Amino acid sequence: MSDSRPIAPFGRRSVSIVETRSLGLYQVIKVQDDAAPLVRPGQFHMLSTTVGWGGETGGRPWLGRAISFLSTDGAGGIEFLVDGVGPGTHRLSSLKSGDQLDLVGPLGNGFPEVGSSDQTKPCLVAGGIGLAPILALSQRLELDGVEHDLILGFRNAEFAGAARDWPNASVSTDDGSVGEQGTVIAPLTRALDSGSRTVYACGPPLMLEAVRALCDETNTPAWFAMEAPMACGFGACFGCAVETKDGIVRLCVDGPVLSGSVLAGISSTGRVDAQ
Amino acid sequence: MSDSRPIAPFGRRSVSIVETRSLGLYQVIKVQDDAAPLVRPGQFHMLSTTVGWGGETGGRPWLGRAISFLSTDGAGGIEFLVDGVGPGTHRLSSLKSGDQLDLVGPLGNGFPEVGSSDQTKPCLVAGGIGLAPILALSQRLELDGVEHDLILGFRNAEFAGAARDWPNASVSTDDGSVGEQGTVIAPLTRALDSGSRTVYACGPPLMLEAVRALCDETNTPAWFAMEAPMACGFGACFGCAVETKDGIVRLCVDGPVLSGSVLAGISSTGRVDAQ
Amino acid sequence: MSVNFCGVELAHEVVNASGTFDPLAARRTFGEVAFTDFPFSAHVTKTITVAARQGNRPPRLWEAPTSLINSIGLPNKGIDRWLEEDYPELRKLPVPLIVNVMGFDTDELLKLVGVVTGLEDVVAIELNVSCPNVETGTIIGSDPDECARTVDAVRGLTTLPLIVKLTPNATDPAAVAIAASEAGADAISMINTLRGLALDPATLEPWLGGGTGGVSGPGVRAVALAQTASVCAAVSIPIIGMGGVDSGASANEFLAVGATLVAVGTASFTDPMAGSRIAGELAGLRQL
Amino acid sequence: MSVNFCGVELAHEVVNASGTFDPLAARRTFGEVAFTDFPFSAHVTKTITVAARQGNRPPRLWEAPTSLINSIGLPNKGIDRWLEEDYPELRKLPVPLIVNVMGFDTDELLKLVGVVTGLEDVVAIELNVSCPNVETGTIIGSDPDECARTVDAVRGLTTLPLIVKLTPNATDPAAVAIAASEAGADAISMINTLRGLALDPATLEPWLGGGTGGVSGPGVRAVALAQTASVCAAVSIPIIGMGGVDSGASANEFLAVGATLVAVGTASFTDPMAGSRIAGELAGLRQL
Ligand SMILES: Cc1cc2nc3c(=O)[nH]c(=O)nc-3n(C[C@H](O)[C@H](O)[C@H](O)COP(=O)(O)OP(=O)(O)OC[C@H]3O[C@@H](n4cnc5c(N)ncnc54)[C@H](O)[C@@H]3O)c2cc1C
Ligand SMILES: Cc1cc2nc3c(=O)[nH]c(=O)nc-3n(C[C@H](O)[C@H](O)[C@H](O)COP(=O)(O)OP(=O)(O)OC[C@H]3O[C@@H](n4cnc5c(N)ncnc54)[C@H](O)[C@@H]3O)c2cc1C
Ligand SMILES: Cc1cc2nc3c(=O)[nH]c(=O)nc-3n(C[C@H](O)[C@H](O)[C@H](O)COP(=O)(O)O)c2cc1C
Ligand SMILES: Cc1cc2nc3c(=O)[nH]c(=O)nc-3n(C[C@H](O)[C@H](O)[C@H](O)COP(=O)(O)O)c2cc1C
Ligand code: FES
Ligand code: FES
Repeated sequence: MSDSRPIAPFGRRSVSIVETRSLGLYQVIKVQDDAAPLVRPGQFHMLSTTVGWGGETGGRPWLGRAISFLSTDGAGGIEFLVDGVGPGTHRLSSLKSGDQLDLVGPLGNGFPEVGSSDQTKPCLVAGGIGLAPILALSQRLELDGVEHDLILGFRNAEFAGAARDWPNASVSTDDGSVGEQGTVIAPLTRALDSGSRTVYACGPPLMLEAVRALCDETNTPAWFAMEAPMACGFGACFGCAVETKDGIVRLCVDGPVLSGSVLAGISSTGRVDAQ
Repeated sequence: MSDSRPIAPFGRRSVSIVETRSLGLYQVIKVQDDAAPLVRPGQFHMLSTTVGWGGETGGRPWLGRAISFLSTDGAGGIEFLVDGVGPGTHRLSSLKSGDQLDLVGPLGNGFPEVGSSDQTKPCLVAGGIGLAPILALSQRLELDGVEHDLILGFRNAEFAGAARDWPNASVSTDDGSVGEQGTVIAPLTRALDSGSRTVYACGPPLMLEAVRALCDETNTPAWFAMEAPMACGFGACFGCAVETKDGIVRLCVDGPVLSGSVLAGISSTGRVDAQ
Repeated sequence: MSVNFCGVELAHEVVNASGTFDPLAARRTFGEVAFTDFPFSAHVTKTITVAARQGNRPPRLWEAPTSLINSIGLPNKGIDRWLEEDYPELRKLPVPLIVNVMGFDTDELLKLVGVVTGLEDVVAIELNVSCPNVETGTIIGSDPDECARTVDAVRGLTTLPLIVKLTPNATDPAAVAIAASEAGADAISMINTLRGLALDPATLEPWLGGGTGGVSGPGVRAVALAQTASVCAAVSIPIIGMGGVDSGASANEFLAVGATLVAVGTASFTDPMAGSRIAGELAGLRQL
Repeated sequence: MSVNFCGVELAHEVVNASGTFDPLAARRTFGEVAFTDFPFSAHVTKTITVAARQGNRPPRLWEAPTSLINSIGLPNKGIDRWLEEDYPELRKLPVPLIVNVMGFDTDELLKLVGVVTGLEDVVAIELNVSCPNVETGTIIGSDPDECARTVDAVRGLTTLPLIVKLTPNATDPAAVAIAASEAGADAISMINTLRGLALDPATLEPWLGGGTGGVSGPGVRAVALAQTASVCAAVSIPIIGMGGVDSGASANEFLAVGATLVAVGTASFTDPMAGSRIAGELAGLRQL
């Protein structure tokens, strides 16, 4: 396996929160992580809090939670975007500057590198909290001077607040309260119609499956950053199994980014979608 | 059973911390508890914190912790004195004004009422964290205008800092750094020599046993506020068993104050003494 | 929300687990309201034996991650003093009584069931079969044949519903439940506590006076739920499910796998009114 | 701190629990340091079967209070591809290998043990006996006779130490251990996971693809410690104790009740270097 993924420091380390802010209905937490400045968009970390993890209510959250990174300053400053859907993400959302975070990572493969000489234009598609790895990729492409589409879908105006810092994105909402009404499929279809694209997508399973089906139909290469319940994040537990055409893979080490070509279909891979 | 103990509201309730301060090496937390203004010295509450209980480290603390009250203003303002010896008391010690506390109580029998017409002078003896119920009793006797001895023993000057607000107490320390050197036994012996006394004592098992033996020898009536590991505090679990001459009793409902006359001897009743 | 359990109409599905709620001690602490607002739809007594028992030497409790380990050792007054002192008071509860008994041999069990069956306000008898058979040494509740013999021995003595309380420390609780059911048990209650060990951190010797203890609380819930589901699938008599129930949602899980009632034990220790809260939460879930 | 286990000298007492640490995946994630600083004093492989297995349908994980419920279902490449692809890499670890195998019938087990016994750097074979006997339907590890027959069948094939890994879902693990020991097992490892059930909160149907799952982590430690203590008291062969070990103090409890080694499973999931940390804490406790 010629595996050029950024390598994580062995073990779990403690880092400090240096900043927090809200973004739409999500929470951004920024840490300074000097041990691992290199991260690739689509990679994730397993996060837990040093204090207040292990059970505000009956012993949960207890295992780390997988969280993609939203941005990096290349010098150890890393931002995460958190959607508070359960005990773990609620606790993460409540962190304040100065609090300590325990993390393992960066983990997983991340999106494949996009060269500026690539023939097809990257088309980035995100739904809901799928925003994080997609904005991380967008940030990287901008730094590399790679032109790309950015298509973001949200449930409503409140969630769409998360797109406020990306004026060039094409935004759609289910209820039409912001941007175009409907899902990301309409703007994506227009993008695919307007020229050759490679799609990079992250979002809820239903959205990903619609994107996958469209890319499949139109022979568009596509990469999907996916989710599965994870206990370890580094291939130890075999819990994050996802069915592909090549058999079951461990999403944490063989993904979380999988090529559309190996996916027969995307079903909810275990996580009850909170959106 | 003619049981005139103050009755607790049924169930667990949430109260706010209105003040905290340190007292020697202990922590005082004051709550405003409008539901139960009546408490009797020697009674206790089962305390847990609304947030951060259930396991900073591996699921503990999880059950409530038994804590005597230190003082009451008679209008729902109640102070507790906490010695941070383990996960539960550490968490309680870390509370700040405005935080929420869950409590059940007042629980247990408390010290028997001392009338101002009683013939024998009350002699109050405390060691270490045993201070709390003894100071509560002293406060009550002062309000009732009942003259009494107050004998406090500590390990060293740091702990003895807890006696700073009681200038009339006779203080001894193991290392002689404050007050008299030695245990409470010497000042207690002098008090018993100087006239008829009824002893009210709380402290570590070794101290209580020495006090009990002395009172037994001298035919001095004595009441002991004791400790045992407790899961419920209201007679439900049968866990707080203590051996007496009359058989095993549940310390939470039949105590925590027991008459010296029913005690054959006081051994550590299950709690590894942290002092 | 009322529920029919073995022909008895109960106000809701939540009863107390045996040995985890003493109404008389609660009344001393909380006053009459502990009776008038009794949190459970029936009161299950602590296990009663023929002879009085002091219980195990202290210490009797240890706190483990989200669970409790106890070695209480069935302290109780014995059936005679219970009849005289406790039963007349317990009858004042606004809910029916389920009397939990344990005999160390068949004669004892016959005596206990014989006495209890005649009592007014008692609507069922729960047999705690976690005791060892004094002849064979097996724990009766872990062995299908022993369990069947035990039920068989007392079945003829009473027309009251007989509930057999199973131990989870068994290879195949469903086989024991089937045997109990075929021998005439009217219901199964489960689980009793899981055998566990706590060491004194200072000496690394067993901490509890009784050596090992029984684990209860949310930490055992997944195990309790698995065993309850397998027993519900194996027998057609009603089941009282328990083990770590601390909320309407967790109670609902036991009902979802087929239990008729849910018992709440350790959760009452942190909140004396846990039973009412859980019953209320359950009712709320129904309304969704 | 080195320790002798069945004649093999290990650097310390802490090994990984089977199926909870994949050195090859760890190397992809953490680089060569995952090999050079391998956290354990021996590597126990994930269970290997004769045929390749995909494992259970997802979802495979559920988080319970301070514990994990898994229904992984023994995914593995099968013995042939393991020999070809994984074994040559695993030999590069700086620690000896213990190979965990499971046969669905005696022929399978004979084949597995026969193949593994000849391999260099393999110092012991662990038999996962949590599978059902295809003829009788009993879980081999919960039945003393079945377990003895299984050990007996393979004992003659190898001079390597045979470790029998027991299930905690048994009435009397000590009886199974005695049977295994008498049939020639050189060591016992325990506990495997406790059977548990998790429901999907939305549908109240079983959440895990495999129906029920196995509970591990600190929530099962008291149960694991009780069973380990009773087995240590019953047999004289060495024991590898496990179940919820997450610190030097908790590892020390298993050693205190008589275990020779301690295995760490679920704790590695939260901290990939948990093994080294725990070994270090253990060494620190010795110095007190
Ligand atoms: C590679 C990857 C990257 C991710 N990136 C991000 C990100 O950048 N930002 C972000 O906010 N989230 C991200 N997620 C999702 C995030 O990990 C989950 O939302 C989080 O684990 C939920 O934990 P919780 O305690 O808040 O809620 P819960 O879902 O309650 O608990 C988490 C675990 O408990 C179990 N569980 C309990 N209840 C349920 C339930 N109702 N449905 C499903 N499972 C349940 C599951 O095993 C689940 O994995 C990512 C996930 C993956 C796999
Ligand atoms: C009636 C009564 C009144 C009390 N009043 C006060 C008071 O006013 N102020 C005050 O500070 N304290 C008081 N205590 C003592 C206090 O309840 C204990 O110190 C407290 O429960 C310790 O809890 P923890 O989590 O801090 O420590 P731990 O002792 O670690 O945990 C408490 C429980 O866990 C178990 N446990 C775990 N480890 C140990 C161990 N090493 N030794 C013993 N048990 C262990 C025991 O079951 C113990 O009860 C009182 C106790 C009683 C019974
Ligand atoms: C302190 C304590 C005492 C118990 N006493 C008894 C008893 O006397 N008889 C009995 O059948 N079960 C007894 N049990 C078991 C409970 O009834 C119940 O089966 C078990 O605790 C699981 O439920 P929980 O997790 O809700 O506590 C006791 C449990 C505890 C914790
Ligand atoms: C995700 C997971 C996978 C496991 N896979 C195996 C396995 O393949 N073979 C085996 O014998 N035990 C397996 N086990 C059981 C562990 O080896 C161990 O017995 C159990 O987890 C208890 O230890 P712990 O609490 O430290 O995790 C697995 C456990 C977990 C959590
Ligand atoms: S999360 Fe453990 S193997 Fe992927
Ligand atoms: S603490 Fe439960 S009976 Fe006393």
